[in-house]
Amino acid sequence: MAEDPKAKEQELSRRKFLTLVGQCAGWGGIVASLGGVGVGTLKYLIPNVLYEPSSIFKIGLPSDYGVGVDTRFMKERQVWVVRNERGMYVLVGICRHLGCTPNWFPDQQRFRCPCHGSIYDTDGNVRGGPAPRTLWRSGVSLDAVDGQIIVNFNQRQDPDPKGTDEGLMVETSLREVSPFFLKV
Amino acid sequence: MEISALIKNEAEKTRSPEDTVLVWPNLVYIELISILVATASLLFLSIISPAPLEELASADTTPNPTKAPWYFLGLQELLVYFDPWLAGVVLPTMIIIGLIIIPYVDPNPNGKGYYTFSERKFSVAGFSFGLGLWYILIVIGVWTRGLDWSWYWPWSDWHVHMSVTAVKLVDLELIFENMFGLPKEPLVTLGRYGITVANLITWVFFLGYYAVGFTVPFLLFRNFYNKLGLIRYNLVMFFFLSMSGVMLKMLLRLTFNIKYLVVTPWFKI
Amino acid sequence: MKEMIAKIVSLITDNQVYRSIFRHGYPTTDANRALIMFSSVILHLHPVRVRRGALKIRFTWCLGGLTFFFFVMLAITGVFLMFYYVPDTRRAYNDIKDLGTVVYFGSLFRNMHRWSAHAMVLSVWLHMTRVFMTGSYKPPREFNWVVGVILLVLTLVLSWTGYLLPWDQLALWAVTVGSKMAEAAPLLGNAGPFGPEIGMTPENDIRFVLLGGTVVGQSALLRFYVLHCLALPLVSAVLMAVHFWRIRKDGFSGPL
Amino acid sequence: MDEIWGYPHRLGITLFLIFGTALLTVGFIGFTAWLEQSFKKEKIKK
Repeated sequence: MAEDPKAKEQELSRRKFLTLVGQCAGWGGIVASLGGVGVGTLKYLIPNVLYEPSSIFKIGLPSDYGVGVDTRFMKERQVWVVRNERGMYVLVGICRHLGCTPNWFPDQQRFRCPCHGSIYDTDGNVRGGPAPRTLWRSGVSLDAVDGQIIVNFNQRQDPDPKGTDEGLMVETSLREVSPFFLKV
Repeated sequence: MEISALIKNEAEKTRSPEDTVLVWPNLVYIELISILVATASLLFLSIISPAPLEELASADTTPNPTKAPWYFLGLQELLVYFDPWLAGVVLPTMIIIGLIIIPYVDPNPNGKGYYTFSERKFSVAGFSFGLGLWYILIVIGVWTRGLDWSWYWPWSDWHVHMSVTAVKLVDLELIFENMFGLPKEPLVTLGRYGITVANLITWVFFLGYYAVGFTVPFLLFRNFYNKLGLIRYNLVMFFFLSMSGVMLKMLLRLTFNIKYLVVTPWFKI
Repeated sequence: MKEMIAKIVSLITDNQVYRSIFRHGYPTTDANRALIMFSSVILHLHPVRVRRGALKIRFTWCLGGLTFFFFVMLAITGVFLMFYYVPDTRRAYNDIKDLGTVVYFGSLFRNMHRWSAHAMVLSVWLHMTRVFMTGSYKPPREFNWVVGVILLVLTLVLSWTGYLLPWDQLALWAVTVGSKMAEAAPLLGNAGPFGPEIGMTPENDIRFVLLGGTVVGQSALLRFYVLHCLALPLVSAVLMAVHFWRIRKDGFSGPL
Repeated sequence: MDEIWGYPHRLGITLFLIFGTALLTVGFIGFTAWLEQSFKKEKIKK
């Protein structure tokens, strides 16, 4: 009995198709499970609970601070509290270059970083060195009950600075806005 | 690699007994002696120069200066001239990728298995330049950087802060603006990015460096291009120009006080 | 006298136990010198014969072998150090101090570990330079060069992770600076180009994954400890096996 | 920038960088060339 060549061809193409489907399913399964393992590993490496000091903390009453840079919370919380004629703000003591801790030089009225020599003024503007952006300012608010200043360390103001002849600057009016500035 | 090549290689390796010697004792003894010398040197160094241990770690004071281990000081020195995303991430990645692709972009069949400069001048010179730059940056980082990461000569007093003369670092954009009196108002604004005329000119300069760098060897050294082919040529030129660009940017900073060549709100080069 | 020595030797060698360990005589004849290469797992990294040129010290400077030797040295001294070291921010610093003051030979092992690490970094670089200058990466050895570059990077990372463990000022700030670079990675870091635009913050970016927190603290110390003592050496060892196996298959690229 | 991120020895740094790099580069090339020659001589001697 002679086979119908057309049927044979159909049979062949069906087999080809099924093989293809099988291969796609197989390889797809392998890729999908590898992807799943990858995502799972990444998720595993990101901790859900941090055993670190709280990033929201109180630093006392506004009346505790006079005009100028106050370093009393530097050791414990890595922040400088600054008061000018208009109000108060909190500078984060982390150099924007590579995260070293700058030192405050009251005689020069400058923060200077020991790692690569970045220099900041009391507004946080970059007056020299390789720092690419201005110092962060933390979010601040007043506690409704006891009137203390609450600092939110990880809420950070980071405006785009402009290169000028003086250094990398941000207009003061742009920085002195809520919630990064207290008019007290 | 194909099997035939493997076999050919195997045959080549055991070509004739006269050219070869037994590994035991010839090679094994060389290895033994070099291991003994290395162990002795390590012991000697360990005794005369113990590992340092500074004060307990504390986040509120940064030692001045803070130095990475010596083999990273080249990168740390680059951080003076480039932003962290470039010096700390992009440039190291490019160095690694550049090293990895070397065997694939070097079609020169000469100089396999013997020292030669005369038969592969460009590759040896290019590699030497990269190494030279890498090592000189390490030398600078280890021996000339002191307090505040300032430059100290061996004969300077390393205990006093450098009194530093006033130097202004400016962006290339500003230099153009002031030199030609270009308008400070942006032509076009893309989100946070206000593109001024001066800004456009800096882009032309930056991209022009690569454009000229790619074109000139193509026009003048066609033979070089033909040997490499389109893809290899572009890869080689890209990495070579970037390597030279690092040097150039450092020199521009030193001679003209240029802080950034190109400025955008998201990244600066 | 001579007879007595021969008798003692045969007493040691002519038994089932000795022959089960060493399957051939002492390598004083060519046949035994070949056999020792086949039957020893360490020696069989080598072929039985090499070309004369491969022995020239001026050609290889023994650098690849020395790098491997330093790695072995680091593994041995590292294991010794681990007996006394606890990766806890409250203990680590004192443990290192103890190693230097109250443990017999503690400071020697620590110093050896440190110098071997420096030596390994240096010899890896020089080995790479040598391989480039002799063109030994050319076909068919291209991929082995790639493996070598990865091993070079692993060596540097191993060294960097080890830097944190003493938990002194040097350690903390070298790693703070290093991890800030991770933060500046384009797209993946919260301070890098386009990082904030796609939602990177200090609490979900690549630095956070690396350190297991927002600051270099306890979880970072533990992570670096595990990477330094376990994960990275394992990966390196596997890649070294590939590296050596390939050299063995492709042969030395030596002259002559 | 009234102060200080300056380069008190700017010319010195620039020259150090240029000549240091050049010296090392020439050194690496020279060493390779020297090794090339020394191996060539050996071949002839044999």
